[in-house]
Amino acid sequence: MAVQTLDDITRLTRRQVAWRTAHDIEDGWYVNLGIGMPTMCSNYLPEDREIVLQSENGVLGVGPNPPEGEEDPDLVNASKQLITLLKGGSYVSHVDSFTMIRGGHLDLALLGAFEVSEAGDLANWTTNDPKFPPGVGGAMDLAVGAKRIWVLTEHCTRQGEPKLVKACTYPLTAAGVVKRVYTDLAVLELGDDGVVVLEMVPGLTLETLQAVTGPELRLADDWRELVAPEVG
Amino acid sequence: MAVQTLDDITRLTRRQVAWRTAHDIEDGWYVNLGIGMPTMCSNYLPEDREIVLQSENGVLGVGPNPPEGEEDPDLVNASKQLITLLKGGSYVSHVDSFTMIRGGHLDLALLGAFEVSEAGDLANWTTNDPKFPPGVGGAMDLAVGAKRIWVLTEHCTRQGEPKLVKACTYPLTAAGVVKRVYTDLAVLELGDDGVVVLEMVPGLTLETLQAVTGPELRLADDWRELVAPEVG
Amino acid sequence: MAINKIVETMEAAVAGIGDGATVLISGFGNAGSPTALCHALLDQGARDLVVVANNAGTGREGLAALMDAGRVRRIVCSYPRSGGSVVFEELYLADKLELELVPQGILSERMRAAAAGLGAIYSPVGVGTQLAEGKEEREIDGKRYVLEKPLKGDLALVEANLADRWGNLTYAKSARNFGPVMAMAADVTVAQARTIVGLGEIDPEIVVTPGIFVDRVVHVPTNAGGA
Amino acid sequence: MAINKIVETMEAAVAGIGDGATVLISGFGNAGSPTALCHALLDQGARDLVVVANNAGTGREGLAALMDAGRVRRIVCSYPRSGGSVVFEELYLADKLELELVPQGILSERMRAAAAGLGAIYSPVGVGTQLAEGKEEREIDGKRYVLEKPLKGDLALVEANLADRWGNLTYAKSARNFGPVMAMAADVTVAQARTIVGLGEIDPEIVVTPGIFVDRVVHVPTNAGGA
Repeated sequence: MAVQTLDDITRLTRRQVAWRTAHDIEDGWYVNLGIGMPTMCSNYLPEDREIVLQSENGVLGVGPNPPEGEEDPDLVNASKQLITLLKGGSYVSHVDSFTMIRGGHLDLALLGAFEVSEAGDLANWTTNDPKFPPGVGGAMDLAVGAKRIWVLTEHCTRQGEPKLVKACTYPLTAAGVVKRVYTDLAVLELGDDGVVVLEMVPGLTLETLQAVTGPELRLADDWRELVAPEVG
Repeated sequence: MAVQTLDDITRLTRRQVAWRTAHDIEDGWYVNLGIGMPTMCSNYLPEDREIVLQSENGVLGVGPNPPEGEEDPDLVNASKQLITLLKGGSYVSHVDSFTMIRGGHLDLALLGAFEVSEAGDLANWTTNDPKFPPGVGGAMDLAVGAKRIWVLTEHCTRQGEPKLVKACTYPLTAAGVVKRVYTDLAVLELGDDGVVVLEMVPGLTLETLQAVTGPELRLADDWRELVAPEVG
Repeated sequence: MAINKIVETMEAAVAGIGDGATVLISGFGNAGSPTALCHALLDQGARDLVVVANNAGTGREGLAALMDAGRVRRIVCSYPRSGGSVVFEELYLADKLELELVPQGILSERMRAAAAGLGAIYSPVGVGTQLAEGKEEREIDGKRYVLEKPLKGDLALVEANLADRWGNLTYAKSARNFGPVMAMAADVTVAQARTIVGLGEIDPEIVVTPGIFVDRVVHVPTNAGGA
Repeated sequence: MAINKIVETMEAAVAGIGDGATVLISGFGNAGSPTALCHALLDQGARDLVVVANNAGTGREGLAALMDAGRVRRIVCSYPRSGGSVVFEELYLADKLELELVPQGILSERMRAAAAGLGAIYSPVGVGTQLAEGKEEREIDGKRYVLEKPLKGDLALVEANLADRWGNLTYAKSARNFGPVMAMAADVTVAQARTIVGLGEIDPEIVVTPGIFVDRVVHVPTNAGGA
């Protein structure tokens, strides 16, 4: 039997990673969604849960995208996308918004990453490429302030290199903060037991996943298949 | 001719001291009034000036006392007296109120005093008497935060001792902050030139005033009589 | 499921508070004092409390009742003695209550530091005075400051005007005072609200304390300045 | 006499700003950007400015226009590069603009520290990272913090919704963002307001920025998200 390669595997789409993550957000949580895949999670929150989304520019209770013709340029999220406000939502100043964030009042922040280390170190703000002026935004505040940090990311870079590494090579956003990583191949938990695989996409073996992952992986006893529906 | 004594002199009433002080508050100033004589100044603000009174519990734009029957227990000043709010006034949180105070946003704070030293040191919060539990309130914040500190006080203690002293004997509220003192005998300015008498009540001589004042006094070239009307 | 922070009884409002808790109690004099919640805490029975409040209670109601029953070990406040603070004065002079006196603006600023996740702040207030004794002092850009530590509550009790099931709050006039900062600075924040309204009935522009800072809301129809 | 902070011209709104001034400019992306005031500052002519803003402008309008005209020496911001930040990118890559990158929450927190008269704050953000290099680090109660200095403006330009002659302001939805803290943190604060109302027409409970923090108000009827 030939050795499995990733070419044999159907990866999740970015939307499916967002869908999968959204289903782990618990009822009643206050959650900040970072730019990119994290923001996409807002489309897939389970309807039987009331989850309050915070946007660091000063919106608590972010609602779905506005219907065409009802966009309001005064109502944007931190990605500068046009949004709506849920009933029960409120507008707050930037200082009060980051009081929520830094003061430990958010249950969860979902962030993107260039790299995550096995110790939970996060690098997501700069590659030190002189051609790209750096931008940090609220990432460092969120990374140290929220009660939980989960990362959504492709499992590998475009060059096929692992993004989950033994030690970050890019400048850190914060050390030891990431507790969970959702990728297009797996759901992984970072903790005292090292990196534990909770879920893998159908057909993927631990060996194949290990080959594109820096730290040593351990399969959870109760691991499951990571199956996501087609989501639009 | 007999030597003048204070018994020969008509002192200002507390209301007159408040009246006199109020007339030095400039148009457009933001002003905090401490407990006691300072609070009485609100009754004597010149009508041709728009002066915004701040109360540190969180009211900007304090108005006159409410008419009988229209008192609102939710609307009090820092002395816990029932007040009203002027048009243009607003309610703010305690933190925002002290942001105004500590951040140098008030033009003036009027305070009472146990003692004021010639260097402008202020002692107004405790006499260290074990029978009287100390209370500081907002005095220390106001003393270091407002752009100007003026003190309203009787010139002497009940025992006839000077309250304007060479060096404070009571615990300090703040060092070097008092710029002007309004008493029932005089208006005095504290500065690099020492203590300068700007005004004295009719008939009072510098010698008599000096006898009840700790630091050496100098009479301003343009000193005036301190005359206040009967005020109710 | 829906978020519903409204509890039906005073008992539920203060359930689970342990002995030794630090309790932030809003109000400036009577305005904004959560009197009913203080009595609920009295009934609940927690002892050895550290109370943070601007004043030390008046009469024998509310905070004063808690102190009178011997439940308060220490009070952190700016102005304990005022008209009617009889219980405080009795206990203090009998050496039965510890007092930590804090300049009023630093009282709220230290709570804000806790709310905002700061480790400490350099304050210009009280430098060189008796109240700064034992505190680290430092000169920054030519001015002297003292180091002040965050002040965090296990519990905050606040008095609000409107509230909804998400815990959004507004306040009534100067009864706002310490409510917003205390709500942000405690692990568990409980609001007694004069009126409960439906979700969405509070204009999102006028919410003063967003629900994220509030854990429980209980309806206490009248307050009338804390009385 | 009456307090009247309303000025009739854009010229009067930004009069007296000197070269080298530190200018706080509100807005998050386009929402809340005081575009008209930026153009007034361009016309006014001040040079060598230090600008504090969350983003570094988009297109060639507003803040971007100021930068494009070579008036900005240094920008202090959290997220300079975003859709349409063409002027910033040109200047930065040509080494014609200094960049001080600050974590977003610390940007507003440092301005708040200035507004509140604090000497410095210990922040948990960025500890051990490139952005904390050269900053004093300290352990407090088992957690590491970096010392952050206050960030004060000579001038703040903010975009408001309602304003009155005392300078009381409200904001429009998420256009609030940096307006309140910047208004508090500058020596001179100028607001462009979409609607000027009579004194007393803004409910005292919903004033977001009290007039004490505002020096001048100029009427700029439409904003439409900064465009």
